[in-house]
Amino acid sequence: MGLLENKFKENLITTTVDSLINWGQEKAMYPLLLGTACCGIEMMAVGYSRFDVLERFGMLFRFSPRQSDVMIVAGTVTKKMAPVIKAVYDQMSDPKYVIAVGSCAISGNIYKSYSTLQGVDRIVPVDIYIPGCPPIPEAFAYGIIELQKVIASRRVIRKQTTAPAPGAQPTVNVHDILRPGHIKLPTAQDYAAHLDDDITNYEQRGLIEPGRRRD
Amino acid sequence: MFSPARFFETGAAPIVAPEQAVNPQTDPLIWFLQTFITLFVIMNVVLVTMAYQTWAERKVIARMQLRHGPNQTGPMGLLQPIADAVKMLGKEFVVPREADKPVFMIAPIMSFIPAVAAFAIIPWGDARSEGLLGGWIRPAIANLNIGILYMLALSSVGVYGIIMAGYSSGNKYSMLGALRSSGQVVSYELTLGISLIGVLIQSGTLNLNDIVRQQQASIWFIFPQFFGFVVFLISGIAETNRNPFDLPEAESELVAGFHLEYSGMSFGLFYLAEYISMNAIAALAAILFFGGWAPPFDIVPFTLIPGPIWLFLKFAFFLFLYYWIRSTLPRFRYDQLMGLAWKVLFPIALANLVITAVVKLIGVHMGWWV
Amino acid sequence: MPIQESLQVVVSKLQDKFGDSVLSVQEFRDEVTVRFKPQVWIEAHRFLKEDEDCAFNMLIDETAADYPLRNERFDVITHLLSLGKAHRLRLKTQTAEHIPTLYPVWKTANWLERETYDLFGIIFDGHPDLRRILLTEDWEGFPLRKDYPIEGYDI
Amino acid sequence: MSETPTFEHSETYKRSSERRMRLNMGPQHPSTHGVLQIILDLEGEVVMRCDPVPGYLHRGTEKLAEERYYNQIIPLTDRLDYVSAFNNNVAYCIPVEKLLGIEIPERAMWLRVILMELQRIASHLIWYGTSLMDLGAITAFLYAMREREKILDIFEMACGARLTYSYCRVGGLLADTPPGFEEKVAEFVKDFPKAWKEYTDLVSKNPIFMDRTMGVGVVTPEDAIDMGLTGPSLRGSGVDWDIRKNEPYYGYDLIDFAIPLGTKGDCYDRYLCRMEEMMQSNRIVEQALKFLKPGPVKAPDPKITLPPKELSMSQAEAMQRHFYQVIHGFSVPVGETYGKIEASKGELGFYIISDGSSHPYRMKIRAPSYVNLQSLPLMTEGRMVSDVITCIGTIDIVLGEVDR
Repeated sequence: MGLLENKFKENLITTTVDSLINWGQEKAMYPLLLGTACCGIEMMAVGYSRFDVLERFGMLFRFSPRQSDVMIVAGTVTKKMAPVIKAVYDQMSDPKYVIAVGSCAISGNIYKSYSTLQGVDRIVPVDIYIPGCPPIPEAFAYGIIELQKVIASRRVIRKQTTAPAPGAQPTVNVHDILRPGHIKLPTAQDYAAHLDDDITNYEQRGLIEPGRRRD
Repeated sequence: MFSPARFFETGAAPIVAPEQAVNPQTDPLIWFLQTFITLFVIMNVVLVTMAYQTWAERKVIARMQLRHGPNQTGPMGLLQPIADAVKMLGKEFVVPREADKPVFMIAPIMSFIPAVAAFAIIPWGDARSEGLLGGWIRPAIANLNIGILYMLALSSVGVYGIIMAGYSSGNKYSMLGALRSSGQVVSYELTLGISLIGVLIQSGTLNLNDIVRQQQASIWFIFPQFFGFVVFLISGIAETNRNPFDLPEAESELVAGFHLEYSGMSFGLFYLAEYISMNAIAALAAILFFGGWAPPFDIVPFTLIPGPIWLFLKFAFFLFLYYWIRSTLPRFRYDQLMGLAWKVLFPIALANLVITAVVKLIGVHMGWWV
Repeated sequence: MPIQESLQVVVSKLQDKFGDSVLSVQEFRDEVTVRFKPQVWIEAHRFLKEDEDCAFNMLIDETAADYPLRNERFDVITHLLSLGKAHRLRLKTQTAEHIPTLYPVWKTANWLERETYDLFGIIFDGHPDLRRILLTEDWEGFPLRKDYPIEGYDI
Repeated sequence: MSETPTFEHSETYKRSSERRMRLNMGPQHPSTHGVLQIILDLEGEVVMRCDPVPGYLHRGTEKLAEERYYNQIIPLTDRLDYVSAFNNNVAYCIPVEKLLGIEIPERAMWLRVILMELQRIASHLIWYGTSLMDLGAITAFLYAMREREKILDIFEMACGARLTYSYCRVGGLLADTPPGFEEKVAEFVKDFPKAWKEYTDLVSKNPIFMDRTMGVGVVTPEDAIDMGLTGPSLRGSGVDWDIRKNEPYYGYDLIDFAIPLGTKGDCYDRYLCRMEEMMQSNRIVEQALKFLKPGPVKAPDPKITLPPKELSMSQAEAMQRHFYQVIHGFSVPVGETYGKIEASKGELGFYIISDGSSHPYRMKIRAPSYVNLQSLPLMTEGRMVSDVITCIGTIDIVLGEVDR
């Protein structure tokens, strides 16, 4: 989709194509449940037969971050868990959304302690906040419908009018807020450092002419 | 008097090359066009039904679990497979950094093509008769003499896609999934093959169409070959990594098994490949043991329904069986899985083979074999 | 109400075996707390486990409490339970930082002591692998000490 | 005590140590019941060394408890074992009430017994559903949740919440149950056996399930006691210890119920113990309903429990007492005590040291899941990867309680 995105002006064809892509994205969201605490149990309640929210909206639980496009953070995020959530978020493939379920994920709730992260939106951009401790399954259904509205209004191939705002931008980089000694995860710089390893050895093997512009 | 010569002279009609479905006089161009159109129609039917199988499975399993399946997209959730496809096409295709890129790209294709190719030889109607529209849509794409051999060969090629996926995505979980699936498919292919030989001995031919016609003449092979059928079904389920045997992509242990690193349409290919190979086994079971396109009794109400509908009904029943098993049975452990294959299924298949052979020999000798 | 007579037997056996190293025996709400000197910590536990009158065969809990004003800062507290006689005992001792581990006597103490080290900083000598269990491997500071702020040092 | 020859000393372990693959069954994994990381050293499919790493949900409950009044700690205790929240509330209230030396009224005691046993059934139903989903049988989970929804309705009727109730207060309950509560509980008790029979038919005699769980994760009685296992895991190995029977509290001695005991101590026995415990809890609730008589729900002591609403709205000093308790909380005499109950996972105990003020000086939570999880390496070393999942399922751990 990279080639088509953000290229075309608004006209009849591009808007319908956009609505088709959004319709597909909206009606078949595969959630990835990060059920850390009590909200995780309540999110299971959302899945089964009494409230039956997930399956009816076409959502199928996938446990691998690559195949899922909605990350549901349900429960308290501790500082030991923060790098893991950031890593899972980075592994998800592109049109991805985050739902923060429960006040622990939104703001750290009653746990204002040394080891709790005061809200998951400090490390990942969150689209939908579902308050409650734990939120009742109907609240979760409302959150899903809200997310579908967000997706429906997405401009995929049409030119982006304003800066893309997928919910609140993370105010702080995850690596600054944590204790210095926490488990070090590769940052963007580390990726960039290795980015052109392949290109360099292609050059050595003479497959591509040296000095090609590296984006 | 018993003489070795009689060994090879079976009472069955002399085996001749199956008459070509279409009279050979038509010039090759029209013949090619007819084959192309048949291929186009049947492949479309196959792919669309596979897509709608994901919908059917989610609905049936949901019903078994006291809830409704997807019903928000389209009237009864009917547009759900289309929504899945559109979403998967829109997803970013992520290639992990330490993945082996070429192998990583080819793996889903390697597992999708054999699954689809298996439908080339399924005879939807009597391969000899004129198909629909006066021959333009023939009942079977290819009426191979070695139908079953082709099927077995394809089902063993499918496992290469899984192993390549597991190896190339550079992830410990998918590696474990790939190792498990290679061990599983190899052992269950053996029992699959041997359980089919019983049918071959009884029908005397490898051509699927002739097998169905023999069943139409005599009784369905499910009754004489009951044990062969049981072994075939179990190893068929194991062959396609379906539920009690779904160790390669066991959600609870290996997160998502071999297709862990695949996103977007490549995961879609794996997802469809699993369903299509499941259908191939179901269609094969319907043809070999339940008389493919032949109606159960030749009396009027049954013969009104055309051949393909019968075949579709039969293997829809097998699909329902798959879903039923998937929602109820827990999963095997790896060593139990191998134990079942080698200690239980293999002896039964061998015994069934030997008994059928002996009965056939005595039958041929006594002359009451038709 | 008087404590169970089986507990009185245990207390009397402890007093005559360890004599002066039993600092105090306290009864409160029909529970018995015996305070020991740190030197006899392991022998007391081993005696309570092997002696047939006491027959304490399960370590229920091992934790600590921080009294910053005392020079021997920490109180190490263990609760024992006897399945046969259905009675419980609490043992206490004081330590500044080092105390011998109870792992050879009870296997349960492995994680309980790791957690106490993780949250208090008490070093259990002879513990098989004394590393942090609840916090990240290299977290500075020991949270459950009284001088550690509740919100920790950063956001 | 001589070091028993564990698996590490065996010959195969030494020879194969270099060909080992370290698999990280990470904190985000479908079947670790929350956020538990298990580092496995695999040799092919066989687990050579299994090292569970808890702590991904450590929220510092004990530190937070030291700065709160006694009645403000109750919401913290809900979120420990968030699958059986009411048991935590009661387990916390017992030592505080023992410290204060007050007796809770008759009706409050029996309501606590009934709701605790219903909570045990709900917690076992979640265990039944999730451990079977880990083994691959998806449908069992949905049927178990159907019964659990009925229990959640009963709790919602009593205290308005589905999962985290905070329904207890020190000295009794928050408020009396609405009318029609007993009928709803009686109706649940009447048709639970039929559903229970449905669960056992679906799974107990299932050959694949029996293969997967029989002889897996065997714990001998001596090992179980030595590792400090409590609850159904201990009784699965045949050790006859249940606090409700051996150290009865809250009128459990007036009720007759049986304690299921396992024989071989493998996963299948633990499964049978828990299933049988559900039926026994059902019997307890049935008999406890007969003891339930109308009456006050809070202890009469004015310093501890809030005055009834209509009184504090009308009388001056009742309102003044209400404000005083809400702002300053009540003070607890100096001392230390350890209160425990038989929670669904094992012995859940609260050890509270009080220094006379209205904040506890130190509160230690003796979590059964934390100690039971210690025995996971004992069960899984030398077995296969899929057995790790089975053993986690049958120990029945909840991460909120493990990490506190």
